[in-house]
Amino acid sequence: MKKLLQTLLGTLVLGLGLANAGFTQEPVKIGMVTTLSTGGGYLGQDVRDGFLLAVEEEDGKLGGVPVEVLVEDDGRNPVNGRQIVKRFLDRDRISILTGVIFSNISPVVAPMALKDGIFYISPNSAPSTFAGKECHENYFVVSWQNDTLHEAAGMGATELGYKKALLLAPNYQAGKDALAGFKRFFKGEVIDEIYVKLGQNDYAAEIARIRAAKPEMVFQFLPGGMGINFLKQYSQAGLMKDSAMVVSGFSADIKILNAIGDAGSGIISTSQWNHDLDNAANQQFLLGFRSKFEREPTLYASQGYDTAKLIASALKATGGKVLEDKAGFREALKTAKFASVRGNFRFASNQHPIHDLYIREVVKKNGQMQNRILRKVATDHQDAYVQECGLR
Amino acid sequence: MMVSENFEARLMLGVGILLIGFPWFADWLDEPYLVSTASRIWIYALAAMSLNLLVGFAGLVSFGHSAYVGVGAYVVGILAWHQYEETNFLGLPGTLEGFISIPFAMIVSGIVALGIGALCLRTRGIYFIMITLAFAQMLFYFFVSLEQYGGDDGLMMMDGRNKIPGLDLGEDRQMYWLSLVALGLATWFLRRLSMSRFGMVLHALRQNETRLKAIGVPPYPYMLVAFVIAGALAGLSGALLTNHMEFVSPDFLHWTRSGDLLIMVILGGIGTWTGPILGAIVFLLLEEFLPLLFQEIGLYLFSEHWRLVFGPLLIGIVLFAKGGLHALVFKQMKGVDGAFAN
Amino acid sequence: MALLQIEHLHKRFGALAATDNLSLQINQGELHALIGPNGAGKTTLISLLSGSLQPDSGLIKFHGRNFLQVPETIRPRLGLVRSFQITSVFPEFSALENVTLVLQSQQGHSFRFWKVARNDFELRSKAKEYLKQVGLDRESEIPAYALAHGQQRQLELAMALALEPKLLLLDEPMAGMGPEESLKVVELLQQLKGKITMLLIEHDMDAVFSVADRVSVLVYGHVIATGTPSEIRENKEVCSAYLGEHEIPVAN
Amino acid sequence: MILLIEQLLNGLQFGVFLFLVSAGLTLIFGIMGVINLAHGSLYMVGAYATAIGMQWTGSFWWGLLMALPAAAFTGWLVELVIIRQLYRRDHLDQVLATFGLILFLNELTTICFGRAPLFLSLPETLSISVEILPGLLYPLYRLLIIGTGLLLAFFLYLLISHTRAGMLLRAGTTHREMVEALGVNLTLLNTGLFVLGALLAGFAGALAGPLISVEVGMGENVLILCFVCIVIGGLGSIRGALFGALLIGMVDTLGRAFLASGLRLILPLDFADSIGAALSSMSVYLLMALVLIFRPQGILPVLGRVR
Repeated sequence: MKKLLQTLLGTLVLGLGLANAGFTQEPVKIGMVTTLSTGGGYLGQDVRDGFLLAVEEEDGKLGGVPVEVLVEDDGRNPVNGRQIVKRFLDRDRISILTGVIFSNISPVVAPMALKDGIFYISPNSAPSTFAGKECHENYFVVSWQNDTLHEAAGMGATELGYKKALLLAPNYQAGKDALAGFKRFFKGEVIDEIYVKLGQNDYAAEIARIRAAKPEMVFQFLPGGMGINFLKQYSQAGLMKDSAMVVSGFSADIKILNAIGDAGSGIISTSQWNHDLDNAANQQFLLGFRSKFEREPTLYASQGYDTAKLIASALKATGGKVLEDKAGFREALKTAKFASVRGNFRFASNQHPIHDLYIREVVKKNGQMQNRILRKVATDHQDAYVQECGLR
Repeated sequence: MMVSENFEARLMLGVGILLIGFPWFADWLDEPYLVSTASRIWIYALAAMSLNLLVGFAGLVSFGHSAYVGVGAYVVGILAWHQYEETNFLGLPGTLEGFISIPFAMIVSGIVALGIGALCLRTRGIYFIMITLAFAQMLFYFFVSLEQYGGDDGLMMMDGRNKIPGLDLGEDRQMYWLSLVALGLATWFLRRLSMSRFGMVLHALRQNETRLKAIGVPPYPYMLVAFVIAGALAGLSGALLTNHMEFVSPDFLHWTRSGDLLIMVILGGIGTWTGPILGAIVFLLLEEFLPLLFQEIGLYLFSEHWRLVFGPLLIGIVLFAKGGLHALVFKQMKGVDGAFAN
Repeated sequence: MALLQIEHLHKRFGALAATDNLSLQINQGELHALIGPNGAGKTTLISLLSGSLQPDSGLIKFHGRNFLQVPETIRPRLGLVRSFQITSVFPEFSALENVTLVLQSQQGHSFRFWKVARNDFELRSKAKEYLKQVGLDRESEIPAYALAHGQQRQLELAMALALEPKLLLLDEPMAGMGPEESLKVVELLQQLKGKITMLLIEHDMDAVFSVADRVSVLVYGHVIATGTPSEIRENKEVCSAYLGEHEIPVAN
Repeated sequence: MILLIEQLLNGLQFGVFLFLVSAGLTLIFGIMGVINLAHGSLYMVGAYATAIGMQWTGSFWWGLLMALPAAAFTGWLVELVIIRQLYRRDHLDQVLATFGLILFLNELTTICFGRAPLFLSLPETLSISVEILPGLLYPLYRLLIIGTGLLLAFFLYLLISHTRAGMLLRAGTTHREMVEALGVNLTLLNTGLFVLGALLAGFAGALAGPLISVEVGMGENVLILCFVCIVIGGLGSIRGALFGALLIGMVDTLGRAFLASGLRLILPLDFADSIGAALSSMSVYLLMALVLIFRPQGILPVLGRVR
């Protein structure tokens, strides 16, 4: 019931904020097509809330320029996503498209935005094609390239001295990319790879295989509910103490930790951001987010916030001109003069981030499970596809 | 019965001709994106129409019809991908030529429907519902595991839509006209089909299969041919859908998509001509505009959770609106006859 | 000469022997009536003959040919046609369409996708003749579901006739009819007699004994007696087993 | 060898679990002739009630106990408001109306409990593994599921073959009109049956809570599999549902466990992994199609069924 009221109030506040924004200057329209329903809905929710937090900090402005943020739910369905973006472009005439969570939506909507000549700034999904061959001058990614956190897991596993790894992923593209990313930087031996059905719930059979294979560590990329199920069952089977669990940050966000409880203890994960990163921007973000939403932000919320801050910096530089001064706005985005909550941040030539990566460990603190940074595993990391991109 | 059906056909033809002008109307409204929405509606209406051949005419409730839409969609997608990558598929080069890949999509969907139908049609009733679902699920997982063609993420048409001489499909209006014409032709074809000897057998099949056997007509081959025709038309709609989206993914084959198609048919009026089209229009408009509507009138809770309204609406239609929208629209016009426009 | 020969036919449903060592012979041209109490297995026999049920053992010969392996949908084309006890027409079709469909099936396959079926005037006029024969010509455009019960039975007959049967299996053609309608059917049967061989199942004893050439009595799945109506009327066994205390009707 | 036994146990556990959800589904179809797509939602209700109960009381057992009235009440309400209208409708209407019901219940759950999955942990005493054979450690909780499931299957058998209600149920499956003619209050019987099915599904949801994530949409995942089970077993038959569930449990588990490694013997590694994973995800549907083609009425159909 409290949730219900919150939702109601939240949307009302948003509505008022938007109404206030329109006085002085024609606001810059930002279209946010994101995933709010289905099991992956909390990802989109956090991206949206992180983004709107930044807008609210400036009372409906970004970089001193009034903005109007249109948020719509794609339901993780590319067909719906396409319709929404079509409407954003034709009717609402947005200047910037952002918000996409999943990699089955971005290849559909990003080309639409680019063809239309507006800017596409991703707060999450970043498939390899757009980092390499298909990179585009108006296409920016604030989060990471899809492989990045898996690569970091490979580095982390190597640094922690693991020699024998077993890998697990769903039998689909992102799963295979994840394992490829891990293997790119892992120096030990991969003793087995298990592919499971997308959306699988019960992992008894796989866990038995892992028990029999006796790996030193397991790397898995099971998105959303799949990962929660797997972790619970893995820990119940008593395997956590025999084979360490190394995952990319997606599989150990705060929501997932809350859902698996004590079973999560000791999981090693990678991320470009964590709440205990000590910088002013992060402090401000955490304070604002916790007080406004009364919950812990996930890395997705941090990415939404960073996306808004990047846009703010560029708007400030061009004085609110986006489509009127595309070259100027593009240059301003490229220089990325904003204080990222992750600290060190700049764009590579393919307009994907160059940033530092960390490994974290799950610990229990004040009765709450949380990630604690163990160490930095990469400084100024950039993705593997940048060479294929023609932009300089 | 004859008079009123003819009236309905003339009405459809008239409205169809008027709809050619819709893009200009959308311009006048200054809402050009509506053209794209409308194309999508015609494409889904075509799929619903093909499903109606099975459900409404032959009395075969297929719960896996999105499989054939998906197969047709993938044929166009895969051919375009090979063209882009300049590779071969089973020794054949890829292509972006619409007049090759769209008919090819129909043929492949038809062949798949032939294989699946040959097996499914050995069962009836609830078993038929379930076995068609089973085959659709198999195809869904097949495409999910099809790594070369993007697996779960799907496949983009990197070079844009198909090329058809004299048409520029990259332009949304021309895509719209192609979809509308395809729907019109399919409707015309199905109407002729329904009035032919073959159609008589299908209608008879739905009404009384036992009797049909007793007059010496074996139902199986007729059902199979109907299944193949429905599959091929679904393939056409899939081919258009890929073109419209410039993208194809296993999501096109998900079992809930089959459910959506069934809803369109029922919502519009099962076994009628305008039914599937009305159903597609209302279903897709609700899906797209219900959230916006609630936002406009200030019911923010429902704008995010519009399914809370949509679900009961669906139940209400099933429970209380027998004959669907078709009955609602045409009953007044036709008087008593309308109740029996089969 | 025997048109249909049934030898030692058996059919069980679980513990119930619906057809129990049944043997019967129907001669070319005769109207053979089959009577018996409820549950004697009359409709089962029709289903076995028409092929919608398969017997456990026994033999069915039609025109001297073994008929057991002939599929249900082929039998009508070879001349063995049934009508149904419970009215079984195509309810949404008009009376004319019902008969036209039958005629269409007579002309071979129906894989014709383009020509509008109802514009086939030759077929339609032929269909009208059959409707006229059973006295339904004025109702030809009415959908079958809207016909009165008796009219639906008449339509049923017209459909059976349109198949040009050599042997017509009539499963209670007068069931649920008023006396006037029944009389029409009896007249029709009289007309058809000699042209078409018929196996008639009927409860209306007046009708049976007035039109039948021979009568067989079925009890508990097997035939206990066969003979002319007068022979049957005098058969002691039949009287005790079936007719009981009922008065045996007198032929007019 | 140990691995094989462990995988067989896994298959058994999965099968028993599927049976709990399928039992209600098959009974409801058998006697009422209703295809209830929303059956999975009752399973979801059970899981959510357990999670909420646990948050309130801190005890898994109280949570488990809360699942039963919650699922039974939801079942009763759903039967009263919707299912009752569907008895005499054709399957198509039933599929669509209950499809609409799923949309509604899922969205309602989202509003009440949010989109993030809920946390549900096992009590310490259950979260251990026991050595059932030398060298074979098996999670106690999964053993418990097997035990409870088989016990419930046995009770259902007793209920159906040895009580008056069961007799009416059996008679109702085959001769609905006759039972009605005997003056039996079929409405009451139907409601009772529906609530029983809801109880079983809710209980299965409660049991599943600690193993899998409690989230919106969890019902649909299990629903389709349960349909496969009951169709394979023969619709309307409890025996069939048990058989089908165990078969699907085994095929699915063993396919995942051994198919890929088996294929590696004859195919190149990468290829074997892909094909293996694809085949094992298709395996249950393949099985269902095969069964329907060769035995359209299922493997253990209800005998003497007329419908």
